[in-house]
Amino acid sequence: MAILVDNETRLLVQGITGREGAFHTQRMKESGTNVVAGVTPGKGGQEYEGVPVFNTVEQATNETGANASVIFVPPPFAADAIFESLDAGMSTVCCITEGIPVHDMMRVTDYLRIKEATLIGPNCPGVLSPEKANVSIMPRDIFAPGNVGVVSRSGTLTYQIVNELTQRGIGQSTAVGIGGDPIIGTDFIEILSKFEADPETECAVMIGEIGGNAEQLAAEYVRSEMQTPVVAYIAGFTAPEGKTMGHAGAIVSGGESTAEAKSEALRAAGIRAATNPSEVAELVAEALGESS
Amino acid sequence: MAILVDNETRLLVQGITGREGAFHTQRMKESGTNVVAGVTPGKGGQEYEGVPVFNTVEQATNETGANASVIFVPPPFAADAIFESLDAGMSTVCCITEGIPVHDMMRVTDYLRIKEATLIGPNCPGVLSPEKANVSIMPRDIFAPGNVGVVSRSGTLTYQIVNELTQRGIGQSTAVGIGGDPIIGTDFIEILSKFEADPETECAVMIGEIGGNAEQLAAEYVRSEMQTPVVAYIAGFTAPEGKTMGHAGAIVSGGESTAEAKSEALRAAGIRAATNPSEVAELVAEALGESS
Amino acid sequence: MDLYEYQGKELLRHYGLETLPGVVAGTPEEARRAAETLGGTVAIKAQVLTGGRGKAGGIKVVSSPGEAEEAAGRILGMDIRGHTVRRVYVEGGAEIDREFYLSITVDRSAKQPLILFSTEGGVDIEEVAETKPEAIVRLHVDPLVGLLPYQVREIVFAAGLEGAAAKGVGRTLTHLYEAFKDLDASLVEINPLVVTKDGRVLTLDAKVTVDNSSLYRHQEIAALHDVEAADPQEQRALEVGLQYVKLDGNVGILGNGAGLVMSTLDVVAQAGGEPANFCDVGGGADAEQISTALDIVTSNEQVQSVLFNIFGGITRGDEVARGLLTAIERTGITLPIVVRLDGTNAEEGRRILAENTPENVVTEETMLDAARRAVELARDGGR
Amino acid sequence: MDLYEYQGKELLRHYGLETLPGVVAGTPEEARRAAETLGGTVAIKAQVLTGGRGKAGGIKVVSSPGEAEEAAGRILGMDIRGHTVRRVYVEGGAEIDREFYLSITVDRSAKQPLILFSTEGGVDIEEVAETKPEAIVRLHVDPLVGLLPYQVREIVFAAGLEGAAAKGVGRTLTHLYEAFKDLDASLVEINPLVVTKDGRVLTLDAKVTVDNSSLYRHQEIAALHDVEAADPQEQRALEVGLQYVKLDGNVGILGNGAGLVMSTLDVVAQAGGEPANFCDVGGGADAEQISTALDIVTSNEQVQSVLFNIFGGITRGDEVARGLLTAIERTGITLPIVVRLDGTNAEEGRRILAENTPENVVTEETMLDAARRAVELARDGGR
Repeated sequence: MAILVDNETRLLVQGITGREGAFHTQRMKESGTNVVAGVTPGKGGQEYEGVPVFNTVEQATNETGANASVIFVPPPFAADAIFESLDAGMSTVCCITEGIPVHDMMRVTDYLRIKEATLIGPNCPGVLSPEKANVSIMPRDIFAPGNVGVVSRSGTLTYQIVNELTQRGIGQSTAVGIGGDPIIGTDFIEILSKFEADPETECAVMIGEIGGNAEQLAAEYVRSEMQTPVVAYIAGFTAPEGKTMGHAGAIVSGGESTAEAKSEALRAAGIRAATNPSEVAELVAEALGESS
Repeated sequence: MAILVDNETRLLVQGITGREGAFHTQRMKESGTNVVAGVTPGKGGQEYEGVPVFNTVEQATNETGANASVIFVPPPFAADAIFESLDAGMSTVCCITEGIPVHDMMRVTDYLRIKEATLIGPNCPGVLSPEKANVSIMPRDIFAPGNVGVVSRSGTLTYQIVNELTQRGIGQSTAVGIGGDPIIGTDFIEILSKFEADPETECAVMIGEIGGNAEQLAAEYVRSEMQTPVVAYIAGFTAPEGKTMGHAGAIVSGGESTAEAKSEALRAAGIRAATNPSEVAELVAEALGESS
Repeated sequence: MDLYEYQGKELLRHYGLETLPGVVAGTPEEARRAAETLGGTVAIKAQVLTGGRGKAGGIKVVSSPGEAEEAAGRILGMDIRGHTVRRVYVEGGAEIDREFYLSITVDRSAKQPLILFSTEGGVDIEEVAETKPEAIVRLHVDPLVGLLPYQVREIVFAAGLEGAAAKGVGRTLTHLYEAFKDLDASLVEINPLVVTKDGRVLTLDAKVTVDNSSLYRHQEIAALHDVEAADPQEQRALEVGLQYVKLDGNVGILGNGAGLVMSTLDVVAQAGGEPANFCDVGGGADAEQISTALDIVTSNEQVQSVLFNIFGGITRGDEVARGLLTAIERTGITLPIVVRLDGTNAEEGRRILAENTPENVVTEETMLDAARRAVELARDGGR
Repeated sequence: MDLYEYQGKELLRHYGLETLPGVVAGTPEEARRAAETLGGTVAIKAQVLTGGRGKAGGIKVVSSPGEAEEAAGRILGMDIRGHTVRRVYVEGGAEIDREFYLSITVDRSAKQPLILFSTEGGVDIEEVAETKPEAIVRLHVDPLVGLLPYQVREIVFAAGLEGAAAKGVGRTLTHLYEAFKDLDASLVEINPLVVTKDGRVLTLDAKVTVDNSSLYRHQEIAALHDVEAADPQEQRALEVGLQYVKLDGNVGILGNGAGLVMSTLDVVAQAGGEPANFCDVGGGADAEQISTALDIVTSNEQVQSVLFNIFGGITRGDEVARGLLTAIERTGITLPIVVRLDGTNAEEGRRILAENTPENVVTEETMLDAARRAVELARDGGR
């Protein structure tokens, strides 16, 4: 098993004829992903890399049975693309696009509450279940199939850590990049709960960073709800404080959003917290050893 | 048992100090309803008929534990009052107000999808569970406790039929006036499903009228999902056709919205359909006789 | 509230919809001058709050001011489905390439706005809906989210449009949705929406219905209400918050609540009678309203008896009884009135009536009995 | 993008918020003239994109044009938390009765706008939040529904306001939410919002931050970007779509993705080094961007070695390698550069580097090794 995407995934690529869309469609296909359709308004009827292109997601879904989509359209049109996928009944929507206005995303996530879909991102690397489906821009060569679930706010840091895992002979069930934007579709907790429910996932890795309090909330969730061991890593111990105007931000987060504060919260919740990417792989090996 | 309102109901009256609000608060209290709070912005701190008045629903709920509300505020402010009750966590919201703009109600019912509350109305007589709770403007004297659930689009016609039932010695579990407006919070089907789930309700009476196709949809639901016998009555066999401009309405309803068409759909679904209010009581007696 | 074509177009223009130039005319002479001003071929279109004017001869295309005057002379005063034509709209011409149907209405079941679009415009769209339903694209809009760009594209692509026509129709739909929302419309319908040979997208006809309940926040639209076009009795009823409808029989019906009134009509018919009219006094009617309602119902000369059927919820029996007595006293009505009173404060109402019963008033216990009695009395001739 | 007080107020005025009259001045002479025009008591307020200017002496209340000139002379050129004051805002006075705190921001966890209101305005609100949290009213707004009238009432009643002040604060909140939404703001903060003795509700200070991602649809706001106030290197990086931050150590860091860059900083610190700066080339960086990034990082005189840490996703290893070679060629950089390349097309990238390795470039297999090597080289002194 895996979470979110697997052998049943019938993928649709929104923005398939754009530069990034085209490049990654090819790579996702090479990873064995079942890419059934592409959408670019006005280019319906064409074919791209053997994938039929449609004008609208609805049309593409009706004709190909697509059940997941990945979005590469430019920021001004990306929220609309997400709405389109949600309304067409996709179960997983993965938005790679970086730079979507925060207010657009608040509207999208509000709407998401009445949908049963999972939105990953935006501004994320996507989701990859090794040797099952690659709905991402992640470099597939660093992955290996296995039992560790990875969830991360950061793209390249995920690659770094997955790479360390694979080099140690530890494979992954699914890796999910949830994205680093202020407003994202799916938070740590939702992904962790999916890993918890996945019989194949024997250990979860959570990769966080400074800012917000998502890691603290996740720590509380892990403590109270999870049986699966969790290894965490937080980046940004030496990063300079972000400059934000006004006081509202500090009042809202209601606590420290530093890497120290986050690591402390993780440890207090009994989570193994690594201090650098290489240590993550060590702690995972340790956790897997204990649990087996 | 009963549906929607019962002995556990702790009622809040929005617009308690207005003419209608005041009159019916008194009557609801006289029916033994546990009216715990009233809300009229700017009159917080006062008392009305022994009921404490608050400025906001949230405040009222926090201090009195109200779990249901009934709304008597004027049309321009009624949608806002519904939002306020929904956000304060009411499980049942009953909006008596007539004349709320349709676009306001579309926004409300859209929002309702993310809430677990049941909105009854607007432009409805409310909900009454005899000798348990009266969250309505219905004349309680005509009711008697019993096992027949009544659901109706029409206010006065409900009274007429409940009266006939009571005079025949047939009591009611709960009577629900869902309202006659184009956009209402709760349709026949949702109420019928509650009656179906209520062990006390042994027969359901559905009172419809011309316009729309809610009765046909309900008939289909009764046919496929309900064990409880249903008796129906549709008013408007001799009513003149409503004048509507344009063709969109006819295309949307996609079929006849006449009383004949509705009655036919009901009979085709195996529902006992009465031709006048008195016959309803006869058919209910028949249905109860069969089921017992 | 239904708007005339010219009023609807005026409103839609504010939202960016393109129409042809046009002038309203109340006389043939005005129509001639309008045609002179507009120049070239013009259409003379009857302004009535109903459909089917084309088939009824309410639209003529003419090519000179003289013909315009003549056509207007024929159309003005015409009766179209019970509506008298009192104004025509004189509108410029266009070279039409394609015709579409576009509307937005409120879908009661889905509780959302519904867009209907068809490339089979300009014809009987209800027939298209029946015989060729796939020719009509249906699209719901989430009222909180609003119309999304992808939805506009869905319509445009489904219609097989490209280039300027696609852009124009897309823009029209976007603007029409804004209008629908801002105006609190329950219907905006454009049939036909046309693409001209020079690529413009024009609103050739417009039906706009604004939700009556929203008129308090649309004073400028409320002011458009055409008092002259309304039935004088219906108008009088409306002004005091009552609903009155004229029918063809001889039993006048007064009741509270649409459902009970409709049911009363049915029961009267089952008793072998025919309703002459009905007046719904609604919820919370007071003595003054009851009095006016009785006055309106009995002002119809065909009425031979009145059936007064009240089941009180908000409406209180005592006020009903007082209203009835006041009305009888004021108007000196001698027609037989059958009263059936139940519900809130009914007992007190019945007591008031019993103490002061005028000769022409009889009371009945049940709705069925009251209907039978009223039908009987009407048959005997009340006047 | 952060806006200066005077810019924020200008925008908020368009939404109906009331402010005092004010004039921006770049010189003491301009401040004197502004004070003459405004008359009476005026405040001279440093315009800087940071908080705490009051404590730093950046605000002076004066009662004559001469004093205004003198105060402006002292404030202009002042350094407030690393920001040089280049403009002051000369603002009229008011008789303050009460002070409130009002802000709307984006709550990441709730994914909704959050309104914060406190009657304890004009003071250190973060301290209030810690010591007296019940003094701050918090209210989320559903972004699709928008701010509802009942929510405005909740704020107003919670503040214990009545009469004109209640109306004024309510109206201010309603307008502020409109502004927040329309302007794509991530923060609008008014501290203090004051009620004057004559009952007016005034925005006395305004902090407005507009979401950078939305600037494409707010050209007029984007144009307010103060190029002068930005670090020249940061500015240069921004112009080509890179993020650059200056720090204090001696290892220059180049990486892709905020997470990997932050982790690189941490690992460098763990290896006993200190980052001099960092540049995030983001996703999909091409040869041109890599080249500019290297140029910017090495332009810092403190940099003794460069750590080049790329793990390719969208960023492709071959382009990175080519960018690096181009940059070295163009700039003639001789500083030691430690390269660690992994991910998409990394193999090809490593091949390109291996074929053309300049003398000062060394490659390492792992991030940890690369960090250690860079720290070592920096310690040895690269320049």
